[in-house]
This record gives sequence, C-alpha cells and structure tokens, in this order.
Amino acid sequence: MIFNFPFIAVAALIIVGLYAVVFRKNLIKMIIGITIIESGVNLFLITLGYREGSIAPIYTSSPGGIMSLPVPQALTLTSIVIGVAVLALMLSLVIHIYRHYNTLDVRKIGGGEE
Amino acid sequence: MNALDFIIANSPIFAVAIPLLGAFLTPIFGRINDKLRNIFAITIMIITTSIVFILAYDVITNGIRTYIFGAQDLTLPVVRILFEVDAMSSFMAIISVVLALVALIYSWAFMKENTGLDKYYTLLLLMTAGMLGMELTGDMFNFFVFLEITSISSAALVAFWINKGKSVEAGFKYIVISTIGALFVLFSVALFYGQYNALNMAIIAHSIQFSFLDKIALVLLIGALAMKAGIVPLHMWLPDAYSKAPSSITLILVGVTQASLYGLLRVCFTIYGKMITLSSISIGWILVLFGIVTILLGVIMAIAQSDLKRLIAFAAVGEIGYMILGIGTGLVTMSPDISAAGLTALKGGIFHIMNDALDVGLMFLVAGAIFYATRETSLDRLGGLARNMKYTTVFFIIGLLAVSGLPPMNGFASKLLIYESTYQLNPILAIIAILSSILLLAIFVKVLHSAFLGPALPRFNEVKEVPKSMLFAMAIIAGMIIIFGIFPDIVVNNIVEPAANALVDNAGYISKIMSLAGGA
Amino acid sequence: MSGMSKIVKTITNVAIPFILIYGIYVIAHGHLTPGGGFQGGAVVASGLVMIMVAYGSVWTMEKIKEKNLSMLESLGAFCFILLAFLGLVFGSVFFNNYLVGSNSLFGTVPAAGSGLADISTAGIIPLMNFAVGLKVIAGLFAIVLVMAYAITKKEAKE
Amino acid sequence: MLPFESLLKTLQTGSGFWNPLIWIVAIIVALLVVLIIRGFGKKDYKKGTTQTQAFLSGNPEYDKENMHIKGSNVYWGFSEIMRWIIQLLKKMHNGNVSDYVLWFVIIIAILFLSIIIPAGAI
Repeated sequence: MIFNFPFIAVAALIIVGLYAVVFRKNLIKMIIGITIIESGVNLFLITLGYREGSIAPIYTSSPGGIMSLPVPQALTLTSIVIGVAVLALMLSLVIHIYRHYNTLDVRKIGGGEE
Repeated sequence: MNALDFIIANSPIFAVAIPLLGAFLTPIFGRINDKLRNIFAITIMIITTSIVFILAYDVITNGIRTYIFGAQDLTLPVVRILFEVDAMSSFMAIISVVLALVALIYSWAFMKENTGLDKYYTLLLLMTAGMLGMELTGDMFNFFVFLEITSISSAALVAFWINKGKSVEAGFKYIVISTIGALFVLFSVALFYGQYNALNMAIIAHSIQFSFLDKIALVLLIGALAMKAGIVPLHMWLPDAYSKAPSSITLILVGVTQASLYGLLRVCFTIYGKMITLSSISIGWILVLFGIVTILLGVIMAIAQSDLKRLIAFAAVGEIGYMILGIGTGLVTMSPDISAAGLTALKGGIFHIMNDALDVGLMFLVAGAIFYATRETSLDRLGGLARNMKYTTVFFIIGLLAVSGLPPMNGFASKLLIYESTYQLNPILAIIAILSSILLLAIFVKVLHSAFLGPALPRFNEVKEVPKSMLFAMAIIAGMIIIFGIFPDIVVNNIVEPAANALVDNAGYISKIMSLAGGA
Repeated sequence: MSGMSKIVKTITNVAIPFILIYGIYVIAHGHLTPGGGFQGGAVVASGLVMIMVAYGSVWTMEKIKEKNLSMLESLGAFCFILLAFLGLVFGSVFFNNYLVGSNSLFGTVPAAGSGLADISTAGIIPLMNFAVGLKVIAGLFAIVLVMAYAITKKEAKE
Repeated sequence: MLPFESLLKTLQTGSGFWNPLIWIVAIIVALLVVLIIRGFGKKDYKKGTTQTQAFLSGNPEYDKENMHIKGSNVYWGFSEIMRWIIQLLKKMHNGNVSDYVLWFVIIIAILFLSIIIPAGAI
C-alpha cells in the first residue's frame, strides 16, 4: 500500500494542476498550475524507476546492492530542462501581456475576438 | 565509401542536425551582415531539403531505414535513441521542408523591416529541426522532446510581433495549450515505459497488451495530439495563433500542425496497430466523427469571419477535417486487413495532407502579401486590389480553386478520393464533405470579391505589387499546386501510396527493429 | 532594480567565487557524480543572478550585454552539435563516443565495478557537459537579466 | 526520368477515375464555345453611349467607392439565417485559454468513456 502512495500523489498533483489552469483566472496562477502538472508527471517518471531499498545509480564508491533505474531519471531531467524553457517563455509573454492590457485576468485579455 | 553513399547512410540524422547547426550559427552570421545571414539560412534549408529528398527516394526504393545514435548496432533492451524512417515519415518530412524553405524565401522581404531577425531565423530553423525530428524519430520520448522544441520555438515566433497585444496573447495561448498537450504525451510515454520497459515505438507496438493502462495512454495521446493538430473542439487556439502570427510563420505552423497529426497517425496505426483492428474498439469511428464536426465547424465559422487571416485559419480547420475523415475511414475498414475502399480513403487523406499544406499555405502567403502592401487585414476595409497587385491576384485565384477542390487543381484529386471512399462507408459523410467543399468555394469567392474586385479605392492608390522574393515564394507553391493538379497520378503512385502502405503495414515497422536488435 | 546596500555588495563579492567554483565542479564531474551541464550551469547562473540582484540589473546590463550572452549561448549549442558531428567524422556514427579507449584526454576506460572514480574517463561526455554548461549559464542568466531589465525600465517610465 | 506515358495515366479511385487532361480539353472546348457566343453580341456593343452605364432601377449611381460591397455584407442573407448557430459558435471561441483547456478535459473524459465502456470490464 505504501508504495502506491506516490501514484496517488501523481494523480492528485495532475488534478490540482488542471484545476488551477481551468478555474484560476490569474495568468501567473495558471502558469503555476502548469508547473504543478509537470511536477506530477516528473514524479510519476521517477517513481517508475524506483525499487524498494535501492540506492542511487552511481558507481563511484558505491556501497553495493540493487540500484534504481537510471533511465527514468534521465528522462525526468530532460523534462525538467524543457520545463524551465517553457516557464521562461510563458513568463516573458506574461510580462508583455501585462504591458499591453494592464491586467493579468484571463477573462479580460481574450475579449474582442470575432 | 564515396560522398553520396555517406550522405545516404547518414541522411536521417543530417535532416535534423543540419538545421540545428544552422540555427546556432545564424546569430554569428547575423553579426556580420543581414543579407549574409538570410543567404546562410536559405542555403542551410536548401541543403536540408535536398537531403530529405535523397532520404525519401532511398526509403521509397529500399524500404524502412533506421539510424542508431552513438553506436553501430543495437542490443536488447533497447535504450538507444533511434530514428526509424518509413515512407510515411519521409512523406511528411518532404512537406515540412518544402514549407520551411518557401517560408524562408518569403521572409526575406516580408520581415525586412523588423528588428531582432537573428532570433527569428534561429527560431525558424529550430522549428524546422523540431518538425523533422518529430517525423523521423522512432522513439516515443524523443518524439516528446521534439514536440516541445517545436512548440517553444513556434510559440515564440507566433508572438514575434510583441508590439501587438493580440500576437503576444495568441503566443501565450499556444504555449499553454502545447505544454499541457505535451505533458500528457509524456505521461503516456511513462505509462508505456512502466509496463513494457521500452521507449521505442516498434518495441512498444510489439509488446502491447491493451491493458487498462494502455487504454488510458491511448485516450491521453489521442486527446493531446488532436489538440495539437487542431481538431474540433480542441482547435480554438488555432485561429488565434494562425491569424496573429506573421504570415511566413503561419505557413510553417501549418506544417507543425500536420506533424502533430502525423504523431496521431503513428499512435493509431503503429503503436496500437495490433489492437486497433479489434471490432470492439471504435477509434476509427471517433476519428470520422471528429472529421465531420471539424469540417462543419470550420466552414461555418469561416463564413462568418470578416478578418482575412482568421477566415483562412477557420478554412484550414475545415481542411484538417477532410484529412481526419479520410484517415478515419481507412481505420474503420481495417478488420484486420484494410479494404480497397479504405485504402483509397487513406490515400486520399494522406494526399490531402500535402494538398492542404500547399493550398492553405498559399492562401496565408497571399494574405501576408495583402498585409504587406496595405497594412490591412480586415475584409471590410479592403477592395479593388486586383488593379495594383496583378500577380498576387493570379496566385489567389489559383489558391481559391485549389482550396475549394475545383478541378483541375490538386485539392480536387484528393477530395475525390475521399468522397468516393467515404460514400461507400456512409453516403451522408460524403454528402456533408461535398457540401462543405462548396461552402469553402463560397468563402473564398467572398474574399476574392471584397479584397481584389470592386472599384478602385482612393486609399489604396499608392499600393504596389509586393517584392520579388514574396512573389517567388508564392509562385513556387502555385506551380506545385498546378503540377500536382494536372498530374495527380505521379504523386499518388510515387509518394502517397507507399506512405499509405507503410502506415498500414505495422508488422513491417516492428520487425525491422526486432531483426536489428537480434531478438524475438 | 537599482543596486542594494554596500553590505550586500560586499557579501556578494566574497561569496561569488565559491558559488562559481562549486558550479564548475558540478559541471566537470557530471559523468561521475550527480550533476552535469544543466545542473552546474544552473548553479553558476544563479550565482551570476546574485550579482545582478546586488548591483542592479541596469548596471549588469551595461557590463554584460544581452547580445553577448546570446552569442555565448549559441556557441555552447554549436559546440554540442559539433561534438556530435565529430563522432560522425571519427566514429562513423552521429554522437559516437570516439574518445573512449583512445587514451587521450578523457579517453581512459574505467575499471569494471564500483570503486574510486577517475575523472579522465567517459570520452566526449565531459566535453558535452561543458558545452551544455556554457549554454545553460548564458541562457538562464540572459533570461533573468532581460526580464529584470525590462521590468526596471517599465518602473522607471512610470 | 519519368516515362511520358505515366503522365497520361488516370487516377483510379476504386469506383471511378479522374483524368485532369480530359478535363482541361473539355474546359478549352467550353471556353471556345463561350467565346463564339460572345462574338455574336460583340458588334452591338458601343462604347461611350448610355449602354455602358450602370442601371439601378432608375436611381442615380453612387460614388464608385460606396458601391463596393464590404466583406461582412457579402452573404448577408445566408448569415442572417445561420445567425443562431454562428452566435453559438462565436460564444465558444471566447479567447479564454482556461476554457480551451476545459474543452480538452471534457474531450478526454468523453474519449475515456467511449474507449473503456465498449471494451467491457477493466
């Protein structure tokens, strides 16, 4: 049971993130929501590679024993790097949006579309 | 080993690595001279285009190609990244590079007055590399990475005119939608990895069980990639992004959308290829339904628009519906082997991917030309432009005939394949498709009337024909439209049919990797 | 953001060499211990951001032009791709780790099993770590610097 | 490179065929017919007479600029009939990115039900 806990946390994080993106009206809060979804997905990847009682997959002066799988950790790292780039782009776009509209309310910036 | 063999042997990686290399060299050339930088970017793209054509020729004559990164041969379990290129991948890659090349030529004059063009060219080349990567890769995680590269660079380019609030807003919407879609793709990749200990598409497809988790992964992948591909009702970002981006970027965005569509096909036909033929699974019908809704909504919304680029964007949504309709019809008839009508539908759908890229692309280029000449996109304020912009008008009429599927343009050939085969599935589908095609004609006749025809307006007296590079870019696409329209058989037999067969033949796709790895 | 008090500036001057050395250590040992180009680059970039916070973004922007940073970033990415292409030239496959077993720099093959690490192993991976590190330092610092500078300019206008 | 005969081949669609060259010949013939018919009336046309002026039920002609029908007025009747659905659809495209994501969640839910339920038990 205890080893299912990370998966429950993954589901909770993704749902919380989606809730924030859908129902929060502030752009910054929406970005935080996206970051939370990303954390959920990263946690899921990390959890997949974990085995009970395993050590970190480092050979240097390793104490021996089973190691957790390094591939998901590499995937997570890539995903984090991409996340940083996306976050930076979204924040800089929000700066520009604020300059043009003087608001961060998502209902006010989208108006006037035909 | 002579040079040509060397290029052929390494062509899958060259297709991605050369634009990437060019992207990072562009700022250095930009420091020296603006013109040099433009020439450099176009040279890089011409090299990439020729490499993709060499690759496509090789794939179509010699079968599926693989390329392993960092090692000569493969060992089980497969952790290496590898590219797997079949006829479908190379077909999509051809479309992407042609669009990118045309967009680069078009940008020469179109973006001339803007600042920060070093970044523009860098991002454009990055975007091309990302698109090609999505289409050539054989690895699910790699697909996600290239999806994100494409999303980030294209969102930055959508918001390139940061002095316009609407552009920035459209870019923000695009990046939010793309990121959420890509994260769900990553989640599905993790679901696959957890079950099968593999990231390679062929190995996942080999060992797929269609368990409960696989169903969740399928739902998430279809949802996320359909959103990226602009299928109704997940298309709403598309008109915003298409209409607010610079026209040269919109042309490549069409390619990006289709690369996502390619991902959807890869998922449905290859990864779930063994399971999709079970009668209990109705993915084909879901796609057909998506297609019909997409066509209807696209054309109805396009009629009501008064902004030129937004109108074309909704017409593009309608065109996406035709592809989905054709491909979905092909999927419905697979039980487990595809029927003749289904194969025709699939060919029509795949051929329409190329035709949509050309037709809608030409329309966006014309809209960009109008914007360049008059600084105006609203149809209410345009009029009488045919007097001053003769060549643009001719290109617009060619695009009009093609996009609304009038013979003898290329749009008709692919739509005919779709009509005839969907009629055999259900006549109502074909009738809706034909009626929507008529509506498309009505939509663009409206544009022709209100922008090009009519009396000369005094405020457009000073309007001049657009520069030569823009005309040349439009002429390339218009020429391709006419050639593909008059000789559809060449394209269908040489490129489209191998692509359709490659898509259906998922056993061949799997066994290629399996024999390489020496297992199973 | 203009500069902060003299105390902060002095502390920054003292702390910055340690942060930079730690970051470069993380980059250089990426093939042996947790870390690598991105992580070490992020450490170095946050050290540079500390300078920016202490001295103000306008001052930093005058000293380090944003254009130079993006050139550095392109250089890092270019080196990465170039190393991959060198794999094609020397090892006939893209991304081939052609330095392994060549007994030159980073070319030693480590002994099997766990044991003390040798920094001169892993072939082109440390070199790629340096390239990525350069890119991440320049990229992350440029992002934060430009954002802070843009906000400062906006505040000054009002 | 390509043999000439391959250019003349027709596109088979399973239940029919399509050959653009035949179509082009047909179009050229049709254009010739149009030209001939046009030739019949050509000699009655005289420039500079009242024959060339626009006739608007006897009303005077407006300025050329005001005679141009604006983009949003084309198909006025059609859009008037379709007003209800167009208004509905326009309300859907409200430019709010939260709603876009909400649509994504809804579609995921529908797809989930439609794929899980027909396949029977989990």
